[in-house]
Amino acid sequence: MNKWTKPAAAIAAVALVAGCGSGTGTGTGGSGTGAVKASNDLVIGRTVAVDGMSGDSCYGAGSISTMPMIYGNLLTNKPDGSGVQPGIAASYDYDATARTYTFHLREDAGFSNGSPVTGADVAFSFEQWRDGKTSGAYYDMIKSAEATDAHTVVVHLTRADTFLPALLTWCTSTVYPDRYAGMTPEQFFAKPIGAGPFTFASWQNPGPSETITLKKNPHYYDAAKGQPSIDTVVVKTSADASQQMLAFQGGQLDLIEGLTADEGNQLTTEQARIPKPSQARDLMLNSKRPALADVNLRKAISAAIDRNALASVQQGYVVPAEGILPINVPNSVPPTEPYTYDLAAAKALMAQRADQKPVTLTLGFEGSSSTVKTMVQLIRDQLAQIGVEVTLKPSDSATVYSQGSSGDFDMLISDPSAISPTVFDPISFVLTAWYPWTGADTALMKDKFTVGTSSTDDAVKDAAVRAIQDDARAQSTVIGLVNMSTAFAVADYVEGFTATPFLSYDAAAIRIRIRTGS
Amino acid sequence: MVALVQVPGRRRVRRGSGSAPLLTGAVLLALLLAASFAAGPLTGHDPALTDLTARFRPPTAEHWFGTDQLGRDVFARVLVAAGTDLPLALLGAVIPALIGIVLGALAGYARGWLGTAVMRLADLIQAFPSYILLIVLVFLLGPGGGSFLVGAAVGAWVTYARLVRGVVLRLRELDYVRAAQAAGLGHTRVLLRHVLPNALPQAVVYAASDIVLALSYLAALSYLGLGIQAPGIEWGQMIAEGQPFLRNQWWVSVMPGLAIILVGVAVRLIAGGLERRLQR
Amino acid sequence: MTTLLRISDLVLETGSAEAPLRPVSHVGFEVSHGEAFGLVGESGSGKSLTLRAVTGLLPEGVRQAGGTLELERDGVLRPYRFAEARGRGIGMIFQEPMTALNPTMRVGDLVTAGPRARYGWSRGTARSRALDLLAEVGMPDPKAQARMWPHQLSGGLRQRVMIAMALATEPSVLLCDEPTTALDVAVQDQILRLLHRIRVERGLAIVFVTHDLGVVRRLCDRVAVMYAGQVVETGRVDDVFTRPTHPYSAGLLRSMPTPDTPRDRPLAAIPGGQPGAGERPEGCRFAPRCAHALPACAGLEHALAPVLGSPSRSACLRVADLGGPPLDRKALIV
Amino acid sequence: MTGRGRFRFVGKRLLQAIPLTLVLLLLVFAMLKVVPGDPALQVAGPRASAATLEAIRVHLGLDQPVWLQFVHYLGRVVTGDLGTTATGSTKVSTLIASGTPVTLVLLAVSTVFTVLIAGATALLAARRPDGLADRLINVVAAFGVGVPTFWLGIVLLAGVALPTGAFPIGGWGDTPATVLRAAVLPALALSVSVAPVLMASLRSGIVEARRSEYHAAAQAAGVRGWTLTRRFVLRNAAVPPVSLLAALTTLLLSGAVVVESTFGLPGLGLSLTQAAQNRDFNVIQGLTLVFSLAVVAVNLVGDVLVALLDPRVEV
Repeated sequence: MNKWTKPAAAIAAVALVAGCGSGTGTGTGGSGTGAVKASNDLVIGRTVAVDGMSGDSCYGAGSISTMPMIYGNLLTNKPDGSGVQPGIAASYDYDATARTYTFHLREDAGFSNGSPVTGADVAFSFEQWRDGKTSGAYYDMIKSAEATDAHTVVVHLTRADTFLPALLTWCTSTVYPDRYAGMTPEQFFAKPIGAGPFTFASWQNPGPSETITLKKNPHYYDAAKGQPSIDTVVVKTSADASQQMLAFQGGQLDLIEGLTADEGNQLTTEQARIPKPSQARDLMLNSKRPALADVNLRKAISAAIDRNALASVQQGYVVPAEGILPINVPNSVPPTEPYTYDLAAAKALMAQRADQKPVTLTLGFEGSSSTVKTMVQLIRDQLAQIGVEVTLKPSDSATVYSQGSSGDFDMLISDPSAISPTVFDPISFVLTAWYPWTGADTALMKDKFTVGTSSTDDAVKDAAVRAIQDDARAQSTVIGLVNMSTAFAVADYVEGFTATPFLSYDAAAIRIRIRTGS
Repeated sequence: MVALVQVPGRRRVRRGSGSAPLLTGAVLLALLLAASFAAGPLTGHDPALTDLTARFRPPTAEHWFGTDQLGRDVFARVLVAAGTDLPLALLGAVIPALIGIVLGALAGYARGWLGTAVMRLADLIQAFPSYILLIVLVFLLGPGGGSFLVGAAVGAWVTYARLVRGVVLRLRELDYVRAAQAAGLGHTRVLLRHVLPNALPQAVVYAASDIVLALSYLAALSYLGLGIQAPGIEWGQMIAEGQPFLRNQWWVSVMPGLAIILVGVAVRLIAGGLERRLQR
Repeated sequence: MTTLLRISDLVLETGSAEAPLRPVSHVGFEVSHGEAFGLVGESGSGKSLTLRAVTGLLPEGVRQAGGTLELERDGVLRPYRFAEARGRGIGMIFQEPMTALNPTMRVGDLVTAGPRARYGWSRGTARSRALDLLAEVGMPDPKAQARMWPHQLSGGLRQRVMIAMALATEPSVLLCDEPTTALDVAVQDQILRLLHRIRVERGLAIVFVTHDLGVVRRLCDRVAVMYAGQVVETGRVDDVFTRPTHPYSAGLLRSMPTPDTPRDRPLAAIPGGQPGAGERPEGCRFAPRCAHALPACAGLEHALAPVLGSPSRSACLRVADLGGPPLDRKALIV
Repeated sequence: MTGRGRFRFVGKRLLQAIPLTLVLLLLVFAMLKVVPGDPALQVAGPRASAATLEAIRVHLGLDQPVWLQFVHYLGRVVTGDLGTTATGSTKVSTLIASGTPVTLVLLAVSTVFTVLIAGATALLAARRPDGLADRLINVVAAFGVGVPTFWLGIVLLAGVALPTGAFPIGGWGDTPATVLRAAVLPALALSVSVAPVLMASLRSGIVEARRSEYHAAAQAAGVRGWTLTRRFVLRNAAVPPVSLLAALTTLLLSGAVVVESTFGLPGLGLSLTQAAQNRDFNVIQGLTLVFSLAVVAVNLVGDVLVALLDPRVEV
């Protein structure tokens, strides 16, 4: 017998023990009704990091769903996307001629530090929104805001505006305590205090693989109704959607935001919650680039894209786009002439270009989603048919944004999604971002936006929207591709979840069936 | 890439010519490479052709490795990808080997500042983990096969240079090399006649492990979107694309992974066989 | 004097099981308490392998295929287990102190590693015992040298460390595998004196494996001469050296170097070379080189047998009729 | 080697590392000059006016001679100022500070796995060189080197983490227990490719030690059992692998970059990958510096360790 056997066996045994680890997942996973979870914690997975804790910098899907959880809004979206409903504000009055809004706050709304939400807090918040460096432009109609009493705020506008109620549901309309509760903005946003259903607890590894932990806010305005029901929300961001899918199937995630067809098709129909498609996906063409300055090329690209094919790989989640704006949103109307796939026309347009040099373009997109990856491959193949060579350039969402804002792109895929129940919401994105980024002429859109948002008449609004759609088709710097549903994966033991079409959802209403007894 | 001094498969030089493993490995690689050029006719499918009506077909007699999310034939794509991966991995090992042999010989013969400079440069290069060096170079030069080759060349020559320099330093003291030099044989001749034969078996072993490493780095880069870009077809990139479907449509990313492993084994066989032959 | 160690019929094999080679075949000898026993022969005769077999430390690929190894315990000879005998009873000194001392251990630790592993000596006990042992083997400054690494010592000191290490478990027999071959002549002498002193002081038995007949002559009481894996002659040193009873022993003695002949001179007195393990002739293995060989020698393997008129035992068939004159005494002066 | 000799040796090696470190810094600094694009524009953002850009240039010292810029760069590095990420949201130093523990834990756990796997298999293989176990282990090791780490990672996630539920599927933990659990599979994926290299070296070291005279001498002197294995085999067999330490570490670091991306571990490697994907220059620059300095440090430690393990090494 050799001397070596014993130590070798001992080491192997240690390796085995170390390799096995112990413990079990947080959830019971499992499928079918009657599934339960061990703890009253909601673990959310998503691929997009938040854009910071300040509402001013909110633009991405991560922030859109997180900000309302922490801060609360004066108004919120109706779950079906048909309009707004009360939030911290129980009601509001609008006087179009006086250009004033009056908000009546709920008396039971409280910040996570225990102080009640007062008119002074809301008035302070309005000023912060208007003065914000990034999103202040959306609030430029606000002249002043004043608290007339502890629970009433009057907002004076520079012009008539019917867009404000929808704007107040946005993640940029975060309600802050007056003067940041005595803190500097840096201190405040490092550990924010809000009136939402949950309280900020920690934010680890800010960035593409961050983890945000939120705790129940006992001072939430619906606390009397038993909301929120969940004790802790943990948001885990990871660039890898397929990995999240595995984690969900393994019971380690209870909810996935931003579910696409590729992942959704691996789930049961109960688990995949698909709202109506109301997220537009557009292709931006940078007309400041020499080749793309030629409108013929831009139109040729539009005509060469087979939107039915793009939609077919994500059946049930995606429909072809008719214009650049999302559908299923109040006042959304298609352009006079919807997009058509016409290869011959596209080739003819290519021939009409002033400069007949071969075209090579980069296509930037957010690379964490497999459905986007599939889509861009199809676009590349389709554009190859008219002799446009496309180089794919994936990055993360923050980088896509900075490429867009710095004009560092040829073509960029982006989603001017509706996040509130009015089509003027995506129009405002396009107006302040997409159009300037691509070098498009914003004059008509600006005009029609003002017309549409100062009117209460749906016919006027519809006409303005149609004009905007037609203008977009004519300029072709922003091209509609598809309309998508941003779906959610929801574990069987999660109750009270309603998938809204606008990326955010009412986390306060979510309940978890937990294991009772031992 | 760093060739490590000890690699499994190296140490054991058994009796025998090594022909059988050498042949097996070489035939495997040759077949794979040949098939990559004829992937279309061989499989009956265009590797680039998307067919949205034939998405996610499981492996069948029609589609040996199934089809992917765009209805493309995975077998045809795995074969075509061999035409991308194999030459790049091979060059990613051979180029640095050649550079390293030349620089190592230079450092060995030229005492003084030149030799010192080469060795200091080697120290510097070795301060970077090879894969990180690769990422940085790809970052500076942009993604693609060319950047990969530059990165491989910059990172992996050091091992060969050290090896050859060591042999040169040892041999230059030996009488027969002195005699050869005295007899008017140039440095090149001495290098070819006396140094290379001494350094070759080990260089071959290094190169073999470098090929495997180069392949896995190339695949890793492409997997992360920093290597071969679509429409180029590459195994790592295929694995990345198939990853979302791993649970239900496993073949999309498992097959290219197996191909990488197959190449690793084939290279190991060749290296083992060659080494046995060279050491006889 | 009673027998301490008895080796009988030792067979060592290498190679495949189907066609084994036997570097050592049917070797036997006895060592008594306090006796110095020499095992001489040329390199390749199997003497070192035999010694290794006694401790069970055969090199890889060599296996013991037969034989009995016995050690005295409580007055009775009994077969022993190697692992037991190594720590209690048998000690061994190796030829190359440079390679036989673990380079990664300090001298002090090395000396007592055996008893520490075996008897669980405390660090303190081990340290003081190590100093005693180092002093016993004549290290000039045990305290300082205990803290040194083997590579920092001279060859002679290293061999002293080796001896101290072997003595640490209080053996009753010390196996010495050419303990002075690797050393300078002057140092050789010191080490031999040391071994002699220790033997006397401790009442140790010593088995000396060497090709240096001078050493045997000087130190040993009895000797066995090995040739091609066999013992060809054994007897008291005085007898064998004055009246060898085997032609090989006689040749060996004739070729014995005087102090001024080079050390590794071949055996000029005997033509030819020792056959390897694979090329051994039938019958007497020395016969092809033997001036006195008869046809019968090639056919018969002759076992060690008593010699008429001599206390030695010889494996030569012709021992009776050869007899032979005594050797020239001059050749034996060292 | 005496205590003072060791001290002097470490000091000497430290001194030798200084010029290398300076050259590394110079090289990383030079990256800034090679990359196309205006650093001032990166700081100021795309909408900055020409005057702002000029002011920033002066502020950054870009109007000064290059050598002075390098001195300033050194100053910033020493004070830990490595700039911000491209989107300006995070300091690179913060990113490094938050990623370093993750990468270190991953490396530590993989090292433990690598040593355990390599140690156990090497001992097993060395029992009978060229025996069945040895050959089998050699074949498995060849596979281990050839399996792409990221692919193995995916397979482990889908094939182990999902069915067992014992490990988090991607992501990191926040308590020691959850962190360790999160590190197990990535470390395993990493070890599979690195362990064979260590195993081969360890195995030959063990075989050599077991064939050595000092091993036989120790046995003859009664040393046996674990003492024999530990002090006369493993200790000696550890010398060649420790001299491989630097090479192994660079291999582990390289692997960590891949594995962190596969498993979504928020370490330095994931930051590097994401920075490369997003062309985030400051992050790449800062991380390159961190990684290369780490390798220099490991080299230093490796040399010192070899000297400690093998007293024969020249000081």
